[in-house]
Amino acid sequence: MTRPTDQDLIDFVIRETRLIDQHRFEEWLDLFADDGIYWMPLEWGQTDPRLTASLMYEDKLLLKIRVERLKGNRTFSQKPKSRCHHLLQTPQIEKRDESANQYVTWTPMHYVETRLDRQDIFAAWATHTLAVIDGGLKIKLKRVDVVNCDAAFGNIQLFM
Amino acid sequence: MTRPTDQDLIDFVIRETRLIDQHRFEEWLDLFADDGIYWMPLEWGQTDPRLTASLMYEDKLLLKIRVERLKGNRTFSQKPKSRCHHLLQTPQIEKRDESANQYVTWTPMHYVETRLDRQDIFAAWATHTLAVIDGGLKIKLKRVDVVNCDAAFGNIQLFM
Amino acid sequence: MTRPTDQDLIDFVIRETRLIDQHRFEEWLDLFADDGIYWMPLEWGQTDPRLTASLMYEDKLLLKIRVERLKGNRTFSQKPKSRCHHLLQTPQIEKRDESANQYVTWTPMHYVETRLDRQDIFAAWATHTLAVIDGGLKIKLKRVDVVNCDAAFGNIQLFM
Amino acid sequence: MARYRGDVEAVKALVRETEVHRDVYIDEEVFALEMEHVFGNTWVYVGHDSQVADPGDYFGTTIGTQPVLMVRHSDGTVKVLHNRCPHKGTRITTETYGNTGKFFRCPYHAWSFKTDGSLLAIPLREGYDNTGLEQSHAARGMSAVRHVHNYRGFVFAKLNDTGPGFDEFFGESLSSFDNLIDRSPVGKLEVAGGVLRYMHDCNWKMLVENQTDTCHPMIAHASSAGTAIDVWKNAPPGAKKPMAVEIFAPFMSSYEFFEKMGIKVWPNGHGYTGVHHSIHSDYSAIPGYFEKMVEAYGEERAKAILGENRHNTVYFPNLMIKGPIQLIRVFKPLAADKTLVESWTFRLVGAPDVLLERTLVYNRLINAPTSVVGHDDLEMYERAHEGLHVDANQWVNIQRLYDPSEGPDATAVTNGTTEWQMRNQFRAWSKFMTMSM
Amino acid sequence: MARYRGDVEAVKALVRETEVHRDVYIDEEVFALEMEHVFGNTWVYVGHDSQVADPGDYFGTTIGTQPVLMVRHSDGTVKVLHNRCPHKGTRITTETYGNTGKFFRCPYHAWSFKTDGSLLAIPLREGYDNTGLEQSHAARGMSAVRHVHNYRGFVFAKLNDTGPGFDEFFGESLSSFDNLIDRSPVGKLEVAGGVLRYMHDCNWKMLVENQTDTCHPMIAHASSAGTAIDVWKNAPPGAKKPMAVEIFAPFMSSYEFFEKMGIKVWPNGHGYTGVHHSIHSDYSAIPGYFEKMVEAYGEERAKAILGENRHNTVYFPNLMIKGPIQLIRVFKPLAADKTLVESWTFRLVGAPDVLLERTLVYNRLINAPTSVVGHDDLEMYERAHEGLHVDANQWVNIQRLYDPSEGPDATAVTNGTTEWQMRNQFRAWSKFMTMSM
Amino acid sequence: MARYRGDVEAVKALVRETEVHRDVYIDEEVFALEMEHVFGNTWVYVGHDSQVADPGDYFGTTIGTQPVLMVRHSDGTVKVLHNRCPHKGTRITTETYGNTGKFFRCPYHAWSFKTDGSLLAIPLREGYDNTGLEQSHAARGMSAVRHVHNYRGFVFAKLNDTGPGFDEFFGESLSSFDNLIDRSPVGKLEVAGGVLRYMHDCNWKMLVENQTDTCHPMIAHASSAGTAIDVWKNAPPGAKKPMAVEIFAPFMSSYEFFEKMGIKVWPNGHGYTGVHHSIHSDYSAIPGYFEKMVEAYGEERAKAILGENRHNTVYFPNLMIKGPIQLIRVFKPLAADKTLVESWTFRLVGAPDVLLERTLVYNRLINAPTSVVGHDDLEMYERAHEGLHVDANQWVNIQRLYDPSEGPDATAVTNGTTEWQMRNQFRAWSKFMTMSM
Ligand code: FES
Ligand code: FES
Ligand code: FES
Ligand SMILES: [Fe+3]
Ligand SMILES: [Fe+3]
Ligand SMILES: [Fe+3]
Repeated sequence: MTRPTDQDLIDFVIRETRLIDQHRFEEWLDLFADDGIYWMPLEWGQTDPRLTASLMYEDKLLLKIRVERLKGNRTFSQKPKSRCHHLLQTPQIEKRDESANQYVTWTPMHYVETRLDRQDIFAAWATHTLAVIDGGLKIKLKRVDVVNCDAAFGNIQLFM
Repeated sequence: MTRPTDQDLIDFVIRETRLIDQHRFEEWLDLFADDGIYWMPLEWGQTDPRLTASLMYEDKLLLKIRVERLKGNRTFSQKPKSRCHHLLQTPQIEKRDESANQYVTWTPMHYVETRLDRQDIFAAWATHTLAVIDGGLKIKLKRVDVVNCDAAFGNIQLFM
Repeated sequence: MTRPTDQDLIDFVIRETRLIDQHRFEEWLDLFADDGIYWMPLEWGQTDPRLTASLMYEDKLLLKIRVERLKGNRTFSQKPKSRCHHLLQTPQIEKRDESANQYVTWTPMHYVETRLDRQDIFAAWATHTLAVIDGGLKIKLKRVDVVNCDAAFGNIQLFM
Repeated sequence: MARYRGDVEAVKALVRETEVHRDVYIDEEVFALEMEHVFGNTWVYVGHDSQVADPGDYFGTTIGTQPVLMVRHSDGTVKVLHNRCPHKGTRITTETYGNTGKFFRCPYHAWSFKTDGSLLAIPLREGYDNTGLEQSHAARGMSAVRHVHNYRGFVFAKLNDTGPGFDEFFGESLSSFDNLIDRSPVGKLEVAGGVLRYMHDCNWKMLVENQTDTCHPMIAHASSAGTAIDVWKNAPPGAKKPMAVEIFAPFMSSYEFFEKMGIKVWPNGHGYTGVHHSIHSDYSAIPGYFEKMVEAYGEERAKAILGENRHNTVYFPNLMIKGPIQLIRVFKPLAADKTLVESWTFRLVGAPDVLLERTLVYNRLINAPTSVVGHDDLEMYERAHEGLHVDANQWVNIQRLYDPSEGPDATAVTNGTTEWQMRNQFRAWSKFMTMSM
Repeated sequence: MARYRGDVEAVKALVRETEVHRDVYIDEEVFALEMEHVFGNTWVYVGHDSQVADPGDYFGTTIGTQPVLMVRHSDGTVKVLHNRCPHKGTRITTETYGNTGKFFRCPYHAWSFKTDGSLLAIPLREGYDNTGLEQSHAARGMSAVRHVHNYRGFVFAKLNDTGPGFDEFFGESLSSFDNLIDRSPVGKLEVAGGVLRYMHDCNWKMLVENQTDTCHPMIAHASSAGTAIDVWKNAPPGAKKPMAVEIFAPFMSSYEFFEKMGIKVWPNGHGYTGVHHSIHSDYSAIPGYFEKMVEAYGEERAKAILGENRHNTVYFPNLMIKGPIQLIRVFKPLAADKTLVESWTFRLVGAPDVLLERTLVYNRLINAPTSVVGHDDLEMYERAHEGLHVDANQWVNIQRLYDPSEGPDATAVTNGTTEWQMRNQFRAWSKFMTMSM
Repeated sequence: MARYRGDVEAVKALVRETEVHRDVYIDEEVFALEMEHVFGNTWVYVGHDSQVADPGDYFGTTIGTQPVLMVRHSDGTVKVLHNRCPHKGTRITTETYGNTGKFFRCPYHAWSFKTDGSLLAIPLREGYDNTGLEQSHAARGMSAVRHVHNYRGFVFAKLNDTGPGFDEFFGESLSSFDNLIDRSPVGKLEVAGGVLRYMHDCNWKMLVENQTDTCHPMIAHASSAGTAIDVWKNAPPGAKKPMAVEIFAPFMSSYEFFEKMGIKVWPNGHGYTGVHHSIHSDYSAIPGYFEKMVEAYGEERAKAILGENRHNTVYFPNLMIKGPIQLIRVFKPLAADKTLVESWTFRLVGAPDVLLERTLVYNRLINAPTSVVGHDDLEMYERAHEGLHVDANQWVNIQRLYDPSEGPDATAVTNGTTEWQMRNQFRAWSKFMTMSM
């Protein structure tokens, strides 16, 4: 693929979250470009990831550590395991810049994380910045803005 | 209709849940094939409905009993009545096998059930196995996997 | 635009809720026709807005008062401010009557309102009655039916 | 630990002439005692008899935290029964409204009860022969509340045998009810329009006090009423002022307006604002209504009735009524920090529909969980409920225009900005709280 | 305030011959005392040893509100350990099932414990030299429950040293277990199919009482079982009656049916319904099963085993078992107003799969949070829990077929509609509640 | 029932030399007493004065469970006021930050207060003439906390008049603050980057103890730090080690490393880990920073400052600071089983931005609700909070390297794996808990 259709972009985002819900984390990690970033701001409308705190601002190495940890036999916070569920409003194409090889989608979503008898629900907007690399779409940046990003949260252990 | 379009399948699933929310249960029941099944597994990724417990595994007779009961004058757990609300991610076509007359859709959804001042929310994935019968789509199997299927629940009285 | 496409109608509804979530309330207000109404019934399946109580039944003047109030420096119930989040099932076209210049959409949705560490979630159905005015779509009536419309609620300060 | 139960002195010490201790608002034990004493020894509003028009009609509600059923008995009188089966305690019905026919039937084992609560039948009754059932609590059926009074359609009940009789308890304060009812050309009201239910995370008394708190509107409601006025300023010249603006605007009246409005206090904690005029005084006339009133009452009396513009009349412990706009608010205590506010509206039988329409506009704009005025107030209550947890100052001040000579159970008219009515309520609170301790 | 702790008389006064005070159901202090005494002085069901088949296998559960681990020790015996590290209190494992190998290892600082709970090792052990660790509570490791009994696979534990021995506590009531187990041609059960977990906002005892409440099905379950019968009426003639209808229909049996069914009471609060017949009597035969039973036991004994159709056997305090359908229900107390019902199913080793299939159908239709029969019952419990807050009548009636001569700890068979078994439970409740006060 | 209030002996009995009773963690009455005594008699961290740079700037927070405002008064000093209006108790502001100008104005009735809390004005003031307002609690305005101390920007307050003075309370423990502050070439800090708020369903003291618990990282954090090391192993040779790995890796240091690191205890429950070295020792140098420090302090002093690598310094009751990485954590008690952890970061004024960047990376990786290290720890706390409900062993062990001669309020440096600092905290807890009983 060189010029993804809008439907390609939508399908990609849906598949991305579905892989998380299915705990197929390695495959999910492969969706990121080598310099891909997962960003969950702490601040409403945050612009600076460097000198302002974030909930997450992780490169592929850090994401890989998470994925490996989730499999680990001594990961006690995952004994028993958490599960999660994404519900997406149909992703909207915010930007198509083929010359710059940049495609941006905007997706309102709910994220449910559950473990034992506890269930937490989060409302957020996901913004995906994608690029075509080696003929396939990859994530350059996945930004997740939680509506109450600055609220006091308990554990959030999987991926929104 | 002999060969439903993808949109036909999507519309069918949306209509199916809408009928529930509108308490049009007889019409809803008519969407099931005579040998149709409604399955709500108890186990994460459950494969066997027979020797493993399920929350629901009901044929049309059992579903009919529920529908009749909901109308009953001595159904005290429905005095006052519950209401429910489905919110669907756009159903995705998982499989189209026209030769086998089998069409499968996958639909992440939230289900809210409310009664008096109580409201419960459930996150689930619905998998519909459909077939064209007498020129119309019918449900052979509706499978609802709740993300925390094995959690302790209070009453779930209507249909996800 | 004289004859909106179905996609136009869908995009309009999505944009309408997005403006609310972005706190762009003046722009949002502009989406209403001069005689536009925002209606949130109190009663399940309510038909009469006049001699039956509603949660909201507001013309543009009243909506304007709300919008101005939200900006006010002495609006203490908004110190700090609330935030909100809409999650929509893809709007469905209920009616297209070009001769009458009336277009109706139906949209299941979740609405989250949050302030400080509190988060409330509401499940509702939005019904938009739209018309083309001066070449653009405008809201004649936005009706929001909350699934538990008659439940006891705390503050609902923004717009569903 | 028990710090108040059975300790009359400790309870009395909570209320001073001009200050009230915060435990009155935030202590769960005090709340439990309120339910037993304050809501047991006083006449508490249950409902309106138009809600149970026909024999067998019932309405489910609560007195304090006690679930009860108001039911129209076969003899046409209105009974108030505890909503509880004497067998295993099962709530007989959970629905707010219904018609039970000639008897109630428990859904668990089908014991049945007449609409006055008395035990009618038990399946396999012989299973109780010679068991002494007659001496059991169960034999009494659904316990009926013994003290019930229907005042021109408004039904009150007193749970305990202690406490004053109906007339002694209300005295001349009933005049506010009379004015509300007389506004119907046929002297009859009907509950209409539906009830707004608004949950408050604060103590119920904060709401009751707020009803006669005339120093807060111009401050706390500047955001809503003030904005309404500002927005209306930009209306095209000559545009007819909408009901909504007519309703919002007076909230921004001056201190002088509220001072002159006057407050009247009555014994047992009752009282009202708006003796001389009120925020309801200047509503525009409803075409055809006055004529109907003159027809019914003659001009002089009709003028007198409509000339009364009482703002908020508070009936101790938890009711407020607004004659000129035909609505009442019930402040239902759920816990020390939880209160459900129910706002009910009435149709004046024989009057134009437009009156009910205006009543509903008022209710929606002022009393709904989606009401901006409601947001203003609830923010204050919840902040107060939080603030009362501060240990450094444990007292609430109710001193404005205090006069050492005012004394308990007085009848008096005074400056509209006084906190006397709050003091009046707390004196009554002290009295009924300790009466049966 | 403490109204019951340490006051034996006050606790005794809660239970009368034919009435029980509502505090027994809704008072949190009474609940706390139940956890210490009723669930401390009696033999409480922990689990089935097929859940921990191999050494190191564990099953996490609770006794009352105490988290415990049932574990297969290296010597093959089943141990019950408190799920708590002696160092900082960390729960050792949160998973329901697992195999821990030769020892448990705490995830916080890696102290380790043998599968009998004894302390095995501490990293940097020398850090405790000459600190007197031996005299500390920590030295005891994971506290093991001292009184554990494995009855033919069913594991019970008693937390306190007070209270009767296993045989004295159960006596001949074990016959219901025997009948359940003997239904396997090889006399062996296995937990199978998974557990249904159903949350109830009511007191745990309401559920226990309901197990022998034979006057409610035809009323409370008319909506589900009654409807099932009606719907089946329209089935095409000659259609084979499905399992589901076979299961639903008997709930609508007549009063006479239930009267004749008979109830048996045993000492210490145990008892069962269905002495002569039960709702399980007329299930159709499973092909090949009877043959296997005859093979194993001989015809006469096989018939005797299968002829027993005990309906619900209640084991005080919180277990119910159903031999003919091979399931048990555990009523787990979480709070005065919160109860988790676990419904467990068993495979009869050596019997056809179809039996397990039927057991699962039964469990799904009757005991799931999605079960219409469950909805009928829970509605009653929650209504009762609400209704018990009515102060005007604070007593629950358990008087049906009461006979002053029946006395405590009797063994007797009587009319199937009696509430004797409920009285029997409350007499036991009183006894074990006050035994160690 | 009250088991501890007013019973000094019972409270003292909760803490033994080497064991602590579980009620200290899970009992709500003990928690309430902690709020009155432990958080009343000690100097509790309120905030940093860079949060209120200009006159009228305020910062809203809590001391224990008491809502307060830290405000910059017109005279430039920092005041701490109770966030509560003396009229009806309304919280004056709910926003965390703001500038109130010359005075606070209550949103309910517009009473106003100077930024030192004193009553400034009341609308219609004459309404209080001759009412004795002067003698009322209200006349005091917003109650100001009398004991406030600003130590080089860090603001502490003591709510009660009992308890030691600031210098006596902290003594030489302030050296950790000095080292943190001196790391700025200009000796000045600024709160920067935003605060991470992490909710914990456990008792606040579990977190405080964990700060000097050096035997848990290699076990509890093997899942996160251990995995980080493993993953990094596969990095291409010569790849520059990222900050993240530099931060994670030391958590997996050996017992020996932690033993040698050393722990120092101070009187009144203060102490720190990392006397000789710490997990922060080997961070790579930030270009340009050392030069700036030499410029400011001269080489020797600069080396001395940066040579200090104290790990966690605990200030009793609920503060922890990390000099080398410029962050502090406040463990805010909300209930016996609820604790809000706030992790604040600082900019070293005059130092390169990269230091703040690293501080934020650290905070994000270790202290966020999304942090894997945080997940490891919270899992332990919540399991412990559960486990402590086990009745069979009601004691927590704090015995490691206990020496009967260590005594209370000692100053000493000892083995880095000791639990002495935990004992030190509990001795202080006992002292301040009973000081004003
Ligand atoms: S509980 Fe009402 S009849 Fe038994
Ligand atoms: S808490 Fe179990 S080893 Fe420390
Ligand atoms: S409550 Fe603050 S001014 Fe009245
Ligand atoms: Fe107000
Ligand atoms: Fe039942
Ligand atoms: Fe840690």
